[in-house]
Amino acid sequence: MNEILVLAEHRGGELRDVTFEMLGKAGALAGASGGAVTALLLGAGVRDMASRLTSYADEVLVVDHGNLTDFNSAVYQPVIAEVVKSREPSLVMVGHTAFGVDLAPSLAVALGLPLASDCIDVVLDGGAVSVTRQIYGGKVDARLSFRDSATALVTVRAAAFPVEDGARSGSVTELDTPVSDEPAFRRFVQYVEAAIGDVDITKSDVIIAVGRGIKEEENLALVEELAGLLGGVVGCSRPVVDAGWLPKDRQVGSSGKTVKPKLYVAIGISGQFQHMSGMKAAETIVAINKDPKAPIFSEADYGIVGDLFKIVPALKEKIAEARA
Amino acid sequence: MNIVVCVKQVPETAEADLKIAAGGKGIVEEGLALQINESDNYALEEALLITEEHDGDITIMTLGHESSEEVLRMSMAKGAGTAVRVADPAFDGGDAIATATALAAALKDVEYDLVLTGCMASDDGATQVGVALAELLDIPHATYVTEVEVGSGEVTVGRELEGGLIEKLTIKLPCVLGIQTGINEPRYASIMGIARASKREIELKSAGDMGLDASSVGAAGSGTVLEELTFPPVGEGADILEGTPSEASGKLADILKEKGFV
Amino acid sequence: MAEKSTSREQRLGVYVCHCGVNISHTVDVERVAEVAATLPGVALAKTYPYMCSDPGQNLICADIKEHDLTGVVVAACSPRMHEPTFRAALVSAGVNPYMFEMANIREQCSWIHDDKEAGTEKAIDLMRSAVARAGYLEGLTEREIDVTPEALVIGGGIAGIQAALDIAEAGFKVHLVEKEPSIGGRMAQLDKTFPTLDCSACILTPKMVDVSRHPNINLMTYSDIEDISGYVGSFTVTIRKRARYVDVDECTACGDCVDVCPVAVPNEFDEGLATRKAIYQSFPQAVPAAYVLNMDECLGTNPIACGKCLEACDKQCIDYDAKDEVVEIKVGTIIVATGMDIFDATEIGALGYGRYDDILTSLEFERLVSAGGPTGGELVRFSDREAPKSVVFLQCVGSRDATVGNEYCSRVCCMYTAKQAHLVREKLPDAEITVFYTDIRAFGKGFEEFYDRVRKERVIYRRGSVSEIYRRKGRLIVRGDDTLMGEPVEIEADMVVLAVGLVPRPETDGVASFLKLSKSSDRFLMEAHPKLRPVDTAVEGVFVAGCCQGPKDIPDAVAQAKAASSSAIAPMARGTVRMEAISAKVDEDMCSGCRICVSVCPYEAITYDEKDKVSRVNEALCKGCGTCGAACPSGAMSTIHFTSGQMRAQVLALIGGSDD
Amino acid sequence: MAVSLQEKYELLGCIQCGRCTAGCPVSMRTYLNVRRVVYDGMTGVGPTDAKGRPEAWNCTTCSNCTERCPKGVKPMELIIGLRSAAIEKGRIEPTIRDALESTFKHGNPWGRIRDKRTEWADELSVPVAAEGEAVPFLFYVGCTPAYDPRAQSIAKALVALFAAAGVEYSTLGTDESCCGNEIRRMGEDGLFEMLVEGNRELFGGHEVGTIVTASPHCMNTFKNEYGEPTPDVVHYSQLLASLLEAGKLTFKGKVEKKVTFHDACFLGKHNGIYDEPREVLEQIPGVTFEEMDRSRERALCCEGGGGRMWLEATEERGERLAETRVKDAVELGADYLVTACPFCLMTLEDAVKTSGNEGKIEIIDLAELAAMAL
Repeated sequence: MNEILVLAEHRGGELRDVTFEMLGKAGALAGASGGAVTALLLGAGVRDMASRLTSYADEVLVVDHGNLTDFNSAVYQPVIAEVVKSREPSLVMVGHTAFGVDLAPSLAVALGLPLASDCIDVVLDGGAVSVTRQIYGGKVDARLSFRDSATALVTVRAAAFPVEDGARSGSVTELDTPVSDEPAFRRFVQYVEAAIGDVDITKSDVIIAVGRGIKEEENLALVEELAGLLGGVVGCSRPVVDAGWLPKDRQVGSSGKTVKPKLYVAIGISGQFQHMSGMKAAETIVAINKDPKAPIFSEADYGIVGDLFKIVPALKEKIAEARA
Repeated sequence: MNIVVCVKQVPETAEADLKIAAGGKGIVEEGLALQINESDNYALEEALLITEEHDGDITIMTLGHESSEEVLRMSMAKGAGTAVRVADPAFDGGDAIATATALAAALKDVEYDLVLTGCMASDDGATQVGVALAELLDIPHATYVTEVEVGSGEVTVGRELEGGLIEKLTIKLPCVLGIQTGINEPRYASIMGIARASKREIELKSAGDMGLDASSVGAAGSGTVLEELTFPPVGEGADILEGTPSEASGKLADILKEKGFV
Repeated sequence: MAEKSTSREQRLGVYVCHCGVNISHTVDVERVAEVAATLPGVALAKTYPYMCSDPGQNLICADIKEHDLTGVVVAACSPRMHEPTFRAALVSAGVNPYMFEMANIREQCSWIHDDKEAGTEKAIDLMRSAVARAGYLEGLTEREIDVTPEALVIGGGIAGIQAALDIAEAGFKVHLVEKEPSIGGRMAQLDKTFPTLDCSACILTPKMVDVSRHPNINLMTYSDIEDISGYVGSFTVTIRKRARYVDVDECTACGDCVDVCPVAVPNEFDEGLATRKAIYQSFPQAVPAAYVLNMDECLGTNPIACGKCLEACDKQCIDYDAKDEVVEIKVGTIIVATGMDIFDATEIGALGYGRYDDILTSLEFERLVSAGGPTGGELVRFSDREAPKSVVFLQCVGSRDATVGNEYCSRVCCMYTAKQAHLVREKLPDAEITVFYTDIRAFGKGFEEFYDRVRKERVIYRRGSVSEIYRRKGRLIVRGDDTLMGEPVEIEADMVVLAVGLVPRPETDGVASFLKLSKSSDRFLMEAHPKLRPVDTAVEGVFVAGCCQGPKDIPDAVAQAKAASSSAIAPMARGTVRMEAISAKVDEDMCSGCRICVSVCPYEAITYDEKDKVSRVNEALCKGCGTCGAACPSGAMSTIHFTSGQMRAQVLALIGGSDD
Repeated sequence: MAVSLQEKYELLGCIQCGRCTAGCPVSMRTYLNVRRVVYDGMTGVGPTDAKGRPEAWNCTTCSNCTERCPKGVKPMELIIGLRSAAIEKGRIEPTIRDALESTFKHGNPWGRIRDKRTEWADELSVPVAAEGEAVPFLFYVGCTPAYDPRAQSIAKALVALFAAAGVEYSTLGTDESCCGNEIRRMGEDGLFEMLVEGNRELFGGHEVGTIVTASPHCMNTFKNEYGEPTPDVVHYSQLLASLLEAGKLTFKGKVEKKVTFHDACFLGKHNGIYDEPREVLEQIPGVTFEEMDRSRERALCCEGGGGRMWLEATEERGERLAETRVKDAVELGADYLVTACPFCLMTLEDAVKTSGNEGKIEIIDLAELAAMAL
């Protein structure tokens, strides 16, 4: 194992958590195998960011160019490909994010690299990389190895690894890899913030979140009553928004809000990782689900296995009693 | 505007008690209902909406076994004009890029302005095929797409980023878009419609038909190798409150009170 | 099968009618005639615009004489329409009327087809088969029967009363049979009559009295028809005069017996809104003006458990031992005037009738507003004896309604509802009055004018039907649809009146089965022809009058009664009737005595002669229906004028077969 | 060429009397005007599918309109036809779509997998017929009593009652599939036919003699829409009444409650079963039974039929009928409002909450009540 290359991801001038999570993991892997951790940072005017990365990597490669201001896989991908080609790292780590999934498969095809996506664990055994990823909505873990390739490409699930303080002191290397103009075939227009409604769930200490298990829009009333009792607000997982029962700004998860309330009650939510990545930082997590094998229970502090339509009304009663 | 929609038939596993098959490399699919992959269904609907507004034909394409023709018939019932099943034992066991390779070959002799896929398959969760396909076809792409607006020679799309942010892009046609769920409201295919569609022809394309070497697709052509399946450890974190709904709720209410939430 | 005459011996004239364009627009009549001319036995074939017209008939007469025709075939309309016409023409030309055959190329061909080519082919086929049969026709002689100069009128409502009076006035004896203790029928129950608002009793009572006094009328009330047999001119009728236990001739209707009778039962005359005693008079104007004791309700006479009425009767005209009396009479003609019932509104459960006191049928309402009714004409609710503030009328209850099997319009409800709404207004000047209707049928003389008048009396007509009545907070909620507004409505009502339709009386069934009368699909008695023989029945000598034939108002019932009486008088006045020569005939040599014919004959015209072991046909009773001929296993029974040979020739011609 | 609505549903007999609208339970609380729908179909001016006429989805298929039409027009069938046309175009509410897709995939409209169909019986010993085994007497549980946590207690109560009466029965376990009653009423004719075919084959394979259903909806379609020959079908209330009459079922317990009964449309209006549930009620010791004003053929619909369990009314304008019903029962002073239909049970129970009558009255199924008295 010579080098682990981690693609640093940033948006709006901020490095994203997944970058440090990957660098942390890369550091652990490198420590065990004696390899080096390299961060690759593409952007415009990103020197400050680069210096933030030095404590996590042995070397920070920077391609600083005006055309790299905003993420655009069409511009990023050839630059990254060039770097990977020239350095031939053993492992390339890209965040399994909206950026990463738009980029990694394209990179894999362009370079003929094997790709394992959405990995929750990466293992180095001798020179061989193997990964664990989840399938069937998190119900099953799959372990994958890579067929003889000098470089293995993986995308890493956000929040799969902890962020730890960096203990390295890497150098910053500016690369002069050529950067193309933004191509006419794919042009960035703008970022649009989803409209914030009357409730900002990120500000609430108590969130009662519902998922597919609520079955019908009219059943939301049940949850709203519970939220009212606990002085909280109602959030939800993606299917509830897809069904149009709650606005997008109530969605908790990777494509919605990340929340850190004191109490998070997940009702009828099985706990897909996309959802859990948005709420796992809550202080106390309660899960109510009829499937005892639902992944949400692995993240929850307290769980009740059973039918929400029986439990929630009972809970409302008990809370009222406890209050009285 | 001619559109190709690539779809996948997947087992419905949300509620099922899954079992890992002997050999540890697959799940027991017997007894599981098969259906169109959720985001693919949205992709199909998006194609239907676009052709309803801008004319054009829809070709529905899948790589899968004979059972997946049900998905093709359902798609034809909804309005797809042509159906193609990329079918060959050689494709078995392929990873996402191997699958994209086969689909790209199948698309070679199809005229299209737009290729839509779901952004992710609910079974393997790879999130790769659409983007890889675009690269193989050498056309632009975008994935996690939640908005599509058709312009002249290009589309303006919204990509869903983390934290509720939308990235707006314009992309030249032809291109591949990976469609995210919730972009529209998929319609229903009636059983009568499916029955009528079942009389229509489904074009089969084998590796040989498309001039693909068997070693470049399927398990043989995959860069990743599935070693084994296991069940993730569950419930380690949660303290499960037992009893009747009333009893369990009582315990929870006490805990919440103790913690000052009540 | 051997037949005496063959087609070769006949010289037939074939006449094809254009019927204006009724036939000729779909049938090439000239071609039909051309083909006819080529058929064996046909001496000549012609067409004519209107065969039934005088010139048409004259043409036939002239040809018969000139060409010495033996028989005539007319291809035109239905024989039901014009067979008598053409038969008469044959008679006038000196040919036996039974040497006539008709092909129906109008109803069975031109009216039901569009394609002229095919229509012509079919007309030719029909004509050809008629000609084939005509070749085998034989001249027949009709019979004459004496008529008993007495008539029977069944039913003592307004129609029966009128018919009986008319016949009696014409000088014939009439037996008027009524099952109730009094004549008067439904009309006696009504308060006012539309559109003139005459007092119903005021105009009916004089006629009732006339009946009781007329020397030619034998009135039998409280009586049932037990059997009728025979035929026109000679019917035998068995009548059971139920015991009244009160001597009609002696009773003066003083009322002493009623005062002491301890039994109270619902008064049917008042539609159960009031009670009467077990000994009672139906209503004050009853005819005969005598009491009747209902023994089923009486506390008991054997041994005497009560006996108070007998004690109270000064004239001692109560006889607990009275017995039913069965009489048998002979009459020449019969008028059926058995009347109607009202629709049972409990059949439409959703309307809540029978569940809520303040929902009335229209007939109950008549009794309620009648001065002789249970409240003396005061219009109050039964639930609280208060005058209703809001009265809602529902039209078409049980009429025009397939869900209860009554698809017909009852014809009187629109107008009686208008009248009743008027009566409410008269009695309760401030009440809200609403009428839910679907269509208003105000077609009679003075009807539309009356409807106009009632509307202007602040009666709100809302177009739309009511589906349900229920109670909310003590008030009736009438749930309807205002179809003009396009909005469902709920109206609060204190009283609801259901305009119930008219239905056939079950008692009519007995009479109908004795007389073999048919019913139309509405279950009322069927007339012989809906337009041209509206009071005749298919049974000769039997006529219908009033609502037993279909719903009608008083003027129509009276008019029909007068028509029926004049029809019934005619044969009596003539003294004899001619009978069709068509009847069944037994070949006694072939008859095996199996008696199947006896059992299948719907007219009881066949009897089995035990001595000779053969069946015999009573030609007066036989209608020539042919059932026996079809059923006879030994071929002994045939129908004159519809012989097997004739029918076979006709069928073979139609299917293009030969007799081999 | 498509057949016009006028021809297909024989609308020309309509005399626009409005009895359909007048009898329609939802005509005053939604914008569904049945007469108007018929008129538009008759004159050919209106929308030809429920997409253009969303109020067609408000129909509860109680059948009042059809039962009461004096001219034999079948407005309910017309409305179902409008839904069918919308379904053929695929343009239906997602909740209906999901119910239909679930029925196609899993044999139930509740989105639950087939494997869990017998979950309700997990802790009971309920006989399940082996493949090909003859089933002279089948307890057809139905999707809602099988899957819905509230309605499951109907199935459980029935099992207890059968045991008490010594009824020998069997179930079809996870092989049981949706009866299709609601599917037909949602307008999915093809799926309905598929279910009929499948169920007939299933019943045939088990030589089913008699079926007792927990839901009147299942009974209705088996009895009236499956064609000949089908097994004899009874609703459990009929079975219980006959068991009581034969002395096979006796109540040892007592239920000292005042109760009233809500007639389910598919039991009453559709099938004329009014007496049997009352006979059962009246034989339960301690029960005081009183009728509501609107009972039997005038009973108010709960709005749970015709696919409405999977759909909210569009453009509501009045009180929910189930709430009216609950209020009526509360006014009567009943402790229990008894019904014999899982949909009624659920809609009425919901209405107890929404009308603020919690604690004042309980909704209970006849089977549950009877089981309480065992």
